[in-house]
Amino acid sequence: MSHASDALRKTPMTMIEALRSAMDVMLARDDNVIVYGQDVGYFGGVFRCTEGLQAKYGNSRVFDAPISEGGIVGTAVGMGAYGLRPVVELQFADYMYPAYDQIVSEAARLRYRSVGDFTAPLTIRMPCGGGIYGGQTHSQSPEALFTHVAGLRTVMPSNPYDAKGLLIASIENDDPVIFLEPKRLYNGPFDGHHDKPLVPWSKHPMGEVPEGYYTVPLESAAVYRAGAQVTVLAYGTMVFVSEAAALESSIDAEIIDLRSLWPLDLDTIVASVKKTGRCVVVHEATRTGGFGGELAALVQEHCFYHLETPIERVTGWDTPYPHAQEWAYFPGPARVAAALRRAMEA
Amino acid sequence: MSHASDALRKTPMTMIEALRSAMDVMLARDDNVIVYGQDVGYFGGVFRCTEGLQAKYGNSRVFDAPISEGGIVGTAVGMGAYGLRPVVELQFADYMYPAYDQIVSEAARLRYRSVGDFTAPLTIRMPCGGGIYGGQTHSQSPEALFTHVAGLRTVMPSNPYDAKGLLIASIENDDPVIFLEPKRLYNGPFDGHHDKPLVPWSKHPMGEVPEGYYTVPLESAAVYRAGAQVTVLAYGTMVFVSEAAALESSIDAEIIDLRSLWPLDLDTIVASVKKTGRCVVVHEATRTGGFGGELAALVQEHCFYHLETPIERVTGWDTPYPHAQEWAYFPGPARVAAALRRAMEA
Amino acid sequence: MSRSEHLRLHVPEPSGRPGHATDFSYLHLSPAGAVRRPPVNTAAAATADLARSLVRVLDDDDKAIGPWAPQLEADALRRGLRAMMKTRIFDARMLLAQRQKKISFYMQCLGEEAIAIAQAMALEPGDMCFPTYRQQGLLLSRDDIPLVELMCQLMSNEIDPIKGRQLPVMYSYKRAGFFSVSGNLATQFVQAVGWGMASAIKGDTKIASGWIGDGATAEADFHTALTFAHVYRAPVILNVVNNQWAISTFQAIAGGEGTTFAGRGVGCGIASLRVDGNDFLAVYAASRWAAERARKNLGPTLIEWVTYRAGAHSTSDDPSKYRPADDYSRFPLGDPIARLKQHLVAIGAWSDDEHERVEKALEAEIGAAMKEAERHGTLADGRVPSAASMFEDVYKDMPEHLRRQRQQLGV
Amino acid sequence: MSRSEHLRLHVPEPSGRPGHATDFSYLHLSPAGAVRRPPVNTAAAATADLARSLVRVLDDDDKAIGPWAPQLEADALRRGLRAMMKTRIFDARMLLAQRQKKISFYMQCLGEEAIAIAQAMALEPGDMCFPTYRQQGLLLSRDDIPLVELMCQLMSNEIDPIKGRQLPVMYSYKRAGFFSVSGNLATQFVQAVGWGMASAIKGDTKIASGWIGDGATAEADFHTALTFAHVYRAPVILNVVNNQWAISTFQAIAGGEGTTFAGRGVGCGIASLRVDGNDFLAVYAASRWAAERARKNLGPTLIEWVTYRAGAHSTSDDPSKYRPADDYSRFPLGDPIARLKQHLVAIGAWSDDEHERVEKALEAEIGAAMKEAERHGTLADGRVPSAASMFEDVYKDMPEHLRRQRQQLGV
Ligand SMILES: Cc1ncc(C[n+]2csc(CCOP(=O)(O)OP(=O)(O)O)c2C)c(N)n1
Ligand SMILES: Cc1ncc(C[n+]2csc(CCOP(=O)(O)OP(=O)(O)O)c2C)c(N)n1
Ligand SMILES: [Mg+2]
Ligand SMILES: [Mg+2]
Repeated sequence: MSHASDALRKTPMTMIEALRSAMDVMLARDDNVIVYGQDVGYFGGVFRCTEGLQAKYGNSRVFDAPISEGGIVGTAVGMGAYGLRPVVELQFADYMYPAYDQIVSEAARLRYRSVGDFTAPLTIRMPCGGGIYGGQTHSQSPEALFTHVAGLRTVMPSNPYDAKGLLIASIENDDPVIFLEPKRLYNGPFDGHHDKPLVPWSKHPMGEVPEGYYTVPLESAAVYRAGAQVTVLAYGTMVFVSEAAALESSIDAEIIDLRSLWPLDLDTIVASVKKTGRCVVVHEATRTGGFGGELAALVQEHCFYHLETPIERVTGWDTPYPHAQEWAYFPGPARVAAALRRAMEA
Repeated sequence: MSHASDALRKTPMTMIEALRSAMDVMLARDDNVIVYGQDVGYFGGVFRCTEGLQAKYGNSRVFDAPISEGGIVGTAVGMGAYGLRPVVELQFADYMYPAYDQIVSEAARLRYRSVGDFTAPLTIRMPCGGGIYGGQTHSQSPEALFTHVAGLRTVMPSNPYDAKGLLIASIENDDPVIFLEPKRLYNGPFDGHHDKPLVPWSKHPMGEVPEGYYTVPLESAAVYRAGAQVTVLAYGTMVFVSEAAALESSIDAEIIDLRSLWPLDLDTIVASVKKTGRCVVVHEATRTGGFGGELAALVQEHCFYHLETPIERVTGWDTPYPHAQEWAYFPGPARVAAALRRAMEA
Repeated sequence: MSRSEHLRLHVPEPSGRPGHATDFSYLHLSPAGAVRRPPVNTAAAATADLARSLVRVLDDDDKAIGPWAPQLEADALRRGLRAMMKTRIFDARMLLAQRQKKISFYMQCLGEEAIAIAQAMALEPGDMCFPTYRQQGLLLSRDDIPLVELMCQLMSNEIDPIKGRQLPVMYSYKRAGFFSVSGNLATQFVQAVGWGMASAIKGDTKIASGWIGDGATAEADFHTALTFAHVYRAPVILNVVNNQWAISTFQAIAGGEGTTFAGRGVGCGIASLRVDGNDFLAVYAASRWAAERARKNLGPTLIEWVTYRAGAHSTSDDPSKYRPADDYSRFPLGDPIARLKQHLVAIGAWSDDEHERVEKALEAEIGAAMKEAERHGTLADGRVPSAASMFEDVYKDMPEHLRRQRQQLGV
Repeated sequence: MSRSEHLRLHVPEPSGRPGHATDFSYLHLSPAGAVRRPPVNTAAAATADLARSLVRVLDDDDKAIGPWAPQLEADALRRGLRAMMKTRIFDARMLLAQRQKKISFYMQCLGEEAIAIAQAMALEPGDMCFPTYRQQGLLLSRDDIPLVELMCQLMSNEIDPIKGRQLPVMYSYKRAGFFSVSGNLATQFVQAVGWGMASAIKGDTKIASGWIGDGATAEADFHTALTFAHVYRAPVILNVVNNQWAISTFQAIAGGEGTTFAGRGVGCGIASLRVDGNDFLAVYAASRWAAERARKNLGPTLIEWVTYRAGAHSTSDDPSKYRPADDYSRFPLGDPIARLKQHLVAIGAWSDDEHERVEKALEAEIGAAMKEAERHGTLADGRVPSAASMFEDVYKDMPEHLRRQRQQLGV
């Protein structure tokens, strides 16, 4: 991780505070950064990520938008072409579909089709994932719908430190970045044991966040937990679920927190799988066509002769995200542990 | 393949004629079938797939729609809820994005969220794929954006016989079906040798099509070419490209034409790979996050201990589909043959 | 042309914020009885004035006046009043249940009860509504939907008719002409048009009614619905419930500044009305007018209902953070229940005593229903539909891969 | 209410079809000079009449009359005429090249030349247009864009400035205020609004101009653009080119029946005009009016340009299949080039001789440019940008996976 200064004072922050701090830092550093989205202005966002920013930077730099995800991204593409660096919020990742055309056909392709004449250096933030009884329209993890699109960067932090550093790096990046925020992690790490009390970020080392400017580089994964027996590829909430599964199964798993989903830090993955010879991929999204399929395909392409057992995928089921059966849907530690055990067999 | 009657007279048809014939048969058999889309009415569609149908069935059963893919699918969902069976055309798969919300959030989930109270038995036809110098907005293969969505069926025929039988099966199916038509195959099989003259369907056995009603069942793959050395998983245009590659490389490939991408006929795939021990996946879509990743993941999950070499993927590159460099982008026989050879190494 | 002026971004603001009372003059009201009522076969373009003014029937003396005053029997009015009261009491009871953690989430329609209920009375059996999450009045105005069943949906319990699949309030009642509520805003508006088109294609007589909030009109599907409804003259009522707010966002951010939502209809070639949504009689009369147009092949009608979201957006929201806490008490169109009640009293068809009696009876009925519903469990106590049922209804017939997944889950 | 009537689907039809001449009375024209010209600070709602009538300047005697007649020097008019002639000749030459298989596809703007060209003259350097594929006039009216460069784009050859990545006509010219043309309809309309918002956020003086066809107004992004433009009073001109057709689809299927596209603007709170798009002077005057509004922080203006797509939709289209082959000859607004020419002749500023001389010179210039461009190859002869360049510009910096893919391709 590249710090502007190690002397930066650190403070405990929730992921919400860390994200807000990232936007605050960038609004202050760069006049071309602006922030808008539904309810993000006066009110500060339904998850409070932009609280106070309008008061601080004025309502032509931080403002409410109509309920039109397509308009939010479409205007942002135009602003990007002008030279601004819009950071927009879509209220839930589940509501990104009306913006999908502007994201895929426009933001992702603008640089290419104009040979760099026009670019769309947007950051599109959206809370994703389940675990909050949100039902099928407040729980989705649509990352695979972005990783398939050439020209996009897709990022998902798992903790406040990374969230701030990655968000700053995303805002500074000249490509359009899809910034997925696992909302179940906003207030604390979550290992899938929904019946246990919430652990706040203040109790977790990654909840210590520098107050000023720093970045966590894109395209770089973190080895969240070193291990020898099996490689776990995870991101977002699943990092903590995997950690719990490793502990509970007493399998010495190496957990890689991908952080940048695409472009991907393949080297870190390949090095780990070549070492362990086993691999489990975990994500919350629907299984079929999920990003796990790509990861499994890549791992077998690059590590075929090192693999001892089939690559396991632990994912959400191929159903909409149900409301009442949330914990039967959510890929919790028991399911991950079972996959770790299967990966260790034979 | 299930024929209503083997006595049905067969006629040579292009894929366009076969598709038209499927709609004609279904418009005649079922009053609840209606057909609409951009330019499909008086004019008969930019690819002529609906030519003559408005004159035959009247303009409240076959009609033009505004240029609003979202409206076409959204109204179709409402019509489905009423009890109709709309068959809609999106002019190019590249233009499905404005309809994506209605497809994913509505058509695909309606049965689930209403416990079958309301359903959306739509068929959404769209021409896909390149090879016609269409540039980045007339060449896309977005199948992976549908196969990731629980509740959808995704189908892609590779020849007139299957096109008609699958389209009838799709229209009769009570789930929403995404029906992708490889436009490069509309008028003849195409093996990727763009400099050779067009071979018409009348010269191909699968261009012989029964005039009346029959179906090709969904969820069933076809072994397009039996072989012993390596299994090729392909669909649409890539079936013919793979055939050319097998011939040119003299590798005895078993080519499976998936036909139904999802839900998938996994048994046919697994049986073949267990037999050959090698597997090459071919698709025209962008590689990363493409349906090939899912196929590779599934094959290694189900055939790990039978695989001799890594599963190869031959795909479009991770760029938009360029206009002038079309043949460098298109996964042609040379690239497939190289993959077959790599799969045979070791 | 002078180029010296610097451009600036205009960001609309509400006239009130916490600590600063709202100036409601932005609403541009018309007096009761003042707006003309054209014949139903009037041309869309000729409704431009109706889309700017405000159809009202009940005047300040609780009388029903003017051309829009409907010929409704006192009995029907009493039924309407009772349905509004039932809805309000139901909402209050469910809010309590949410605070007691018996349901995970709730959305009330406080202050907007007249709209869904009077329109329900103006529709015919077989018509289909495509509601948002704030039209519970459509269901609560009926006698054939048991309260217990609604509550079981809200609690996602063992006998939840939609098997725990959806958030509370996302009901689906085909038999009551109530389309499955979507969490994605605006999508249903187009579907309503499609349903109406289907009815027309089949030569049927049933019409559709689509519902959308002021905020959600900014979504693409609003435009799409208007376009398709206009082009094919779909038999549909297009209801825009302008309750001034979309969560924390004032209606001007959806485009209400200096124009009306009804005006958008006229622009698209759709006959449009702007109506006092807190005036039960006006809602009934306008709905009836629109329904008749639809049934006579005269095409769609867009109606903007001017009302106020008196409560929080949902149980996750605290409106005192973004608007004056007492805003509703100043809203010039008052309370729909109080207004209809006063009218009934004024025409001698109701009394405070009767009102109190009905209120008590409804409270008891709803309380009893809740007790009964709770017997079947709540989300919190884990007595929810089976995990196995989660794999059903994704497709009509369960495909192999879902069977495998169900097996893997071991249920 | 009678329920006996059976519903039926209304599907709009054009008044003409092959073998049956069009009745153009559906257009509702106003006489030249008849429509008022309000001050630029007029309220959006007060433009309702302007959105229904038709602003025209050139009368049947080729005179410029009425309040919209602009004060343009003869020299400027001659420049406009020349640019229109150049565009038409360019189009004709490129159609020929397509038939000769030197370019893969082409789209002409025959009959619509006045719109882009007169508006280009009404804009200032630094303003940004977000065009569709039929505004080549914006480029051809300029002197700083070499014809050869345009032709190289059309031929996707070795020196195509956008490296063969896009279909012919999908130009991108930031330096000429011409945004990269998208193959996806309507997306650029919202982006224009965003660009205008950005200019306002920065306190700049530049304005945006968005372009869309009648057919594409049915797309969601049209509504979205209007909503955002209205809400934030974006400095943008929203141009709707109503050329009556969208491929084979008559404008009524996009919602033009019984209303106008300009009317949609008024409904959204946007000042709107409906203007004779084949009248160069009217186009210039209306564009100027809208630009001034934008520059004075008075917000967006929507202009519907009434015109006719005289040619085929594209080289893949044959319009005689769906409309009378001689339809254009009956179109009541005539030919923009002929009309401006006649006006110039009438005011003594032009002659048939001069006209012919310019025509010849332009033909020669364009012919020579084509020869020069062909020296750099064509798509058909394979002298196209390198395959390696296909992997560039996907991201700012090429990521590892694209390097690997490029290597795999062996280029
Ligand atoms: C596509 C989409 N975007 C955003 C949301 C989040 N959301 C839910 S309700 C709401 C406000 C809607 O306001 P309005 O349409 O005025 O209806 P009201 O709540 O006032 O009845 C928002 C933004 C959503 N559900 N769907
Ligand atoms: C999203 C999308 N849908 C469909 C198309 C296919 N298409 C290209 S041009 C066209 C007609 C557009 O008509 P109009 O907007 O009136 O413009 P005109 O061609 O008349 O200038 C259509 C349907 C497309 N390019 N993009
Ligand atoms: Mg509202
Ligand atoms: Mg047009």
